[in-house]
Amino acid sequence: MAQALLKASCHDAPVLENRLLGSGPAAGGIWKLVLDFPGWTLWRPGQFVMLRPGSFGQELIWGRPISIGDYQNGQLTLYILNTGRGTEKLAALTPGETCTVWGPLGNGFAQEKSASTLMLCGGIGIAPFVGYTHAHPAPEKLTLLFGHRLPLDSYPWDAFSSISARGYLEQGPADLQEFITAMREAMVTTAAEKGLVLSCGPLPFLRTVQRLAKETGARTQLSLENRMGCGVGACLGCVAEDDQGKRVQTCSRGPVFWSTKITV
Amino acid sequence: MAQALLKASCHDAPVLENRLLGSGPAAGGIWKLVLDFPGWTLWRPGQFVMLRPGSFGQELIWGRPISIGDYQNGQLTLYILNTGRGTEKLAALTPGETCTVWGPLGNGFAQEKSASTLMLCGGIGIAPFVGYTHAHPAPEKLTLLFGHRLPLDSYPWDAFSSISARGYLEQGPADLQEFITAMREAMVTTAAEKGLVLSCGPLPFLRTVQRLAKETGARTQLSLENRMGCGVGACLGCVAEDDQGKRVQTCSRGPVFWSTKITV
Amino acid sequence: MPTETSPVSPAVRVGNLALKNPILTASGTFGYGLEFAPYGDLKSLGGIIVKGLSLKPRLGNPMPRLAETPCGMLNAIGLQNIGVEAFLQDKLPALPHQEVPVIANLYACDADEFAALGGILARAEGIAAIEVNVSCPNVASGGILFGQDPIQAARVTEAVKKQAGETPVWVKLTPNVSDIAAVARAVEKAGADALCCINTLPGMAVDLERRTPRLANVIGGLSGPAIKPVALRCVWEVARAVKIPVIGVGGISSARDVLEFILAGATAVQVGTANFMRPDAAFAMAAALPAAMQALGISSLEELRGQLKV
Amino acid sequence: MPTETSPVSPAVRVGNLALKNPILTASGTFGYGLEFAPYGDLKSLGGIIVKGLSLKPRLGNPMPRLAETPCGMLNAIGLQNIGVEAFLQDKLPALPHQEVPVIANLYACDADEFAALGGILARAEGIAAIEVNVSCPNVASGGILFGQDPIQAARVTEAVKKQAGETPVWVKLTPNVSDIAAVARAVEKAGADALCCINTLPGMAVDLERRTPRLANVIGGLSGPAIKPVALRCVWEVARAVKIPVIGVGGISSARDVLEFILAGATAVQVGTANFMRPDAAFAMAAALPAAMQALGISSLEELRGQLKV
Ligand SMILES: Cc1cc2nc3c(=O)[nH]c(=O)nc-3n(C[C@H](O)[C@H](O)[C@H](O)COP(=O)(O)OP(=O)(O)OC[C@H]3O[C@@H](n4cnc5c(N)ncnc54)[C@H](O)[C@@H]3O)c2cc1C
Ligand SMILES: Cc1cc2nc3c(=O)[nH]c(=O)nc-3n(C[C@H](O)[C@H](O)[C@H](O)COP(=O)(O)OP(=O)(O)OC[C@H]3O[C@@H](n4cnc5c(N)ncnc54)[C@H](O)[C@@H]3O)c2cc1C
Ligand SMILES: Cc1cc2nc3c(=O)[nH]c(=O)nc-3n(C[C@H](O)[C@H](O)[C@H](O)COP(=O)(O)O)c2cc1C
Ligand SMILES: Cc1cc2nc3c(=O)[nH]c(=O)nc-3n(C[C@H](O)[C@H](O)[C@H](O)COP(=O)(O)O)c2cc1C
Ligand code: FES
Ligand code: FES
Repeated sequence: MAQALLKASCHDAPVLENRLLGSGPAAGGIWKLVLDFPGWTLWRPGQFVMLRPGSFGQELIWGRPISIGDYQNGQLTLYILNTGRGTEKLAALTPGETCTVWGPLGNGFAQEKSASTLMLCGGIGIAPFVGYTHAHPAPEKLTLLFGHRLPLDSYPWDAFSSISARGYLEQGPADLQEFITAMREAMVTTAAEKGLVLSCGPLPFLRTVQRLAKETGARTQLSLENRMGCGVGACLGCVAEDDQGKRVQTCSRGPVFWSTKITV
Repeated sequence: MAQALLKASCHDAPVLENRLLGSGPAAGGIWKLVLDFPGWTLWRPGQFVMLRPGSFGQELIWGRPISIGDYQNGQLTLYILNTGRGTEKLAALTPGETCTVWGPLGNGFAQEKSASTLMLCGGIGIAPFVGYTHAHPAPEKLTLLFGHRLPLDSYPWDAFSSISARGYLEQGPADLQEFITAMREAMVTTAAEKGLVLSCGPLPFLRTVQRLAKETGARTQLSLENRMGCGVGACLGCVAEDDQGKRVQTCSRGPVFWSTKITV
Repeated sequence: MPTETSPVSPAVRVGNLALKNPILTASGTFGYGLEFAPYGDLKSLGGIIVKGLSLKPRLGNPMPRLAETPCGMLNAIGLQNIGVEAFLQDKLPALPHQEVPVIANLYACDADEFAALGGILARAEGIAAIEVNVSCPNVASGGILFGQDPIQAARVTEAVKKQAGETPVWVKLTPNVSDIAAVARAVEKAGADALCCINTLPGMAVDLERRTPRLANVIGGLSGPAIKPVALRCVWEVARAVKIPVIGVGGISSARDVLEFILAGATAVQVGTANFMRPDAAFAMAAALPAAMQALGISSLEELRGQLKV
Repeated sequence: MPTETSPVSPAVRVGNLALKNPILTASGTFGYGLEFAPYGDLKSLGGIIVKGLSLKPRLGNPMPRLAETPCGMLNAIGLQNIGVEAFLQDKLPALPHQEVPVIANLYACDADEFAALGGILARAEGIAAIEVNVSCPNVASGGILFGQDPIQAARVTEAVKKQAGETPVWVKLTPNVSDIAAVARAVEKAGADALCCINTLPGMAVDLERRTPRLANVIGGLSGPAIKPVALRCVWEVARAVKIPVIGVGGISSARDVLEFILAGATAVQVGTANFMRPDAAFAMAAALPAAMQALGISSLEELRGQLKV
């Protein structure tokens, strides 16, 4: 599956746009970065790219893995949470500069035209669902549940205006419980409809989804966010353990795995 | 002498202005950088500062030594030739950013109010003479001879409009010869008047001046541009050999030395 | 009608092995080669050194296995690999090994295992050379690495050599020794055809908040531009100590870096961590090398090799 | 009326020597101390370790002596110093040695010279401890460094110890050995009061255009953030091998770095190359340490030292 998609390339892509979403502070905020990156004929939502701006110099070695937010007319849109040294430098990119990009990488989410599809995301895990929603042939089949800490306008929330989407602001343990309950209920329904559950978010979130998948029997995919070195399957730094006890690269064999086939 | 002057300090100084002089390309060009750096009560032309912008990260270790171009009303003016990795990052500083600065460092040029004073400079070695000219109580005593490769408007040439100043554009060996001949003649005159010769420029230039000083007997100072680690006399990386065969720090015991007392 | 061709040639020979340029990919940083096929023409490289192979498949170390450090990185992958048989069956045939030398890196825990691996690989079609990774603990002698003891390193070399037949045997040295030249001389005497300098430097990083090491294995190998000065020094010391070719590795990330190692005495080089900085790094260096040579005014690398004026 | 004071204390003890905080300045990077007086209060430091001293003044190596490398630097100063007598007469009295411990670093080429130096310094007023730099070639044994051989390192330690009386003797180890723990144990047995890890890593840089080494001495010592992972690993290995205090040094450039070394087992640290990144670096770290401790939820460094969960 992944093989056929892997027409990856590496370029220094010009920055077309880079702006902070919402009105919060830049540190800890989310940036919308648009790059001029023509040439992909095939890509799949849930795939990602590696980004390495010139400002990394030789000091920061690795590119940073970022989900493809959307790709249209040769323009690559990314949503980046400014959370550390590397993403801070990505947030500082300005139009006219270039950034080294390689991709598309990894496998991407399953798409089943006629299956009701539940998208579950936490925080910046919302990013791949922008393109997923955009590319889906039957958006009426889509539902999105979103746990978030920043105000909704800090995320690409308007991308979901035409589907059934609900946000859960997490301010305390009770909010979290509400979100989990909502996810469980939706998963029960989806399971009953033989639908598809797709999820992306931080590790504790993924663990919860995996547990719910087991409990509800919903067909569920998890997108893992392991730390990456190369992004292309070579360094073996990003491995996760599969159901056979084998160690598989998250970057090239994932980042999306069936919940039953992977240990998170 | 140097001791009394050393009221040095270290600050993150805001950039007030940074612009390329002249109309040449940025790489290999000269930038006028003005920093907000209040607090010096005493400084002497020929002294320098160390500059280390945040963009060095941990990748470029050392500050870069840059002559004090001028210092007025708490504003520090520097002229920087964009010649390598470090000076390229200095050239990229923009107003609003800060740059770590420590200084004033070193000893500075002699000033003798009533002595006719000949300033000899090559390339970016012109920088300290901007402040020297500005601070001199008797500018009519000053003469400047300037060997240069870029057009004059790439240098702070207008700082010398009120004194006797002449530029020698070096395009080939004949031009260089003309410059050297002019320097020799001027040194002969200065020597006869028991005047002072001050020089700043690249190593081959300084070697020539030292030879001419010996031949003409002119009282001559050389400002050395040794590679520096710390700038404060601690690392012993910048030493030159004095006339006693001792190794002295260029940063704290120089950068200005009497031509008869130092090996270049 | 003869066309004007540039007289610059980056070709080199490592012993009997002719390479179209000196740029090899370092073991463990280029997968089994095919991972990088989307980013350049594998055949444009001097050679491909694949991930370290062991007799049986290995799971490697637990996660996390990587940490980023200033101008470098730590890894404790721990030799996860599919095993020599799976490599020969599934991976090697897919590589253009007729057109670009494929070098097998091998890892074992005792001399017999090294010899067995060497034998299997030497008999395989399409393996141009064998690189012996002696940076592994010698279980029999209480954990010190084979490569830290000249006698043990020589013993392993001899054992592999005996099985390798015509296939050249390269030995990859660890910098974590008091006297790398002594190890180099011992390994040369034991019959090695070339020496590769260097493997990673043992290092460590910690997570203050969690109070844990950043690597599950606690200690990992430091690589990248940070170690370039150490690698260059090792190449220089080893090249002066032995007559066999030296292959430089450690922090190389540009065509100029390649030339610096050759100036210090290397015959060829390996590109490791730079492959992570961008996946076309090795290809770009191979492409840039002729122009970099021209800028230095040399038409063959022979003119530069070991020409450092001291 | 008692005022609310922060309970956070960065004070530590290195054996019998009490330090107000763990931040010492590394030898050779802080001159004789006074060079940095314009940039901070010397008395706010844990201690000042001065440039390596020898019996007679030394000119050091020819120029150039410095090269910048990725996240690091090479130096081959070669122990230029004014000699122990001039130091005691001209420099030491000007330092606030009553209020901040001044530690003398010493360098010699044989055990007798080490002993003589140790004796002179131990008898001097105002020297809180002696740091023995064993990273020097042992002329009698053909160039290998004292610090690369456990037996030689122990011999030097004993020789200095015998002359040092009550003055604590610290020994500064080189990372350029196969087994730093073995050297550490030998030196501990020989009576050292503390161990400093690490001195620089031997490295090299070249100038392609000129075809020359960037250092007149060809090889120099690598320091700075690039080597932090190696230093941290050495501290960890040594702290587990000995009972005496370990002082971490190598690439430390922030208060968090200080805490990382303490987590790995160090009792105190030294700030070296960071002093070149800005001259107030050590002062800034000393000032920032209490807040950094508070952020970690500790009120003494004791709570953190060696607490790495593995
Ligand atoms: C397949 C994939 C897709 C991703 N998509 C996006 C995206 O669309 N938008 C986005 O903002 N982020 C995304 N991430 C996460 C992003 O890669 C990390 O936040 C980033 O690498 C952190 O780099 P840094 O230098 O800023 O942080 P560092 O300074 O390196 O570390 C800061 C903090 O982030 C943690 N961290 C570092 N790397 C990762 C990682 N790979 N995953 C999770 N935490 C990490 C560190 O442990 C540390 O706590 C994705 C990660 C993966 C693997
Ligand atoms: C006291 C003093 C005053 C100076 N004043 C000025 C000034 O007013 N304006 C100005 O533009 N420059 C000045 N310089 C020179 C300036 O410091 C160097 O050009 C600068 O450090 C180069 O840094 P880089 O990172 O750009 O170059 P690198 O990438 O480090 O090197 C580029 C090239 O510059 C050479 N170089 C590096 N450092 C020096 C140095 N210290 N002196 C000479 N060549 C060097 C290198 O050998 C190399 O060829 C002064 C130097 C000294 C010692
Ligand atoms: C992720 C990773 C895995 C490695 N695996 C191996 C290996 O299997 N066998 C080996 O001999 N060296 C291995 N190395 C060492 C490299 O081949 C190389 O010697 C080292 O990284 C220094 O070069 P560099 O700085 O260019 O990376 C590995 C290095 C890295 C970074
Ligand atoms: C310029 C310079 C000079 C040094 N001189 C000495 C010295 O005289 N004696 C010594 O024991 N160590 C000396 N060192 C080593 C440092 O004290 C320290 O161990 C090493 O630089 C690693 O720490 P760092 O990375 O913080 O610099 C010197 C280091 C540098 C950079
Ligand atoms: S990031 Fe290198 S194998 Fe996945
Ligand atoms: S630059 Fe450090 S002593 Fe002069």
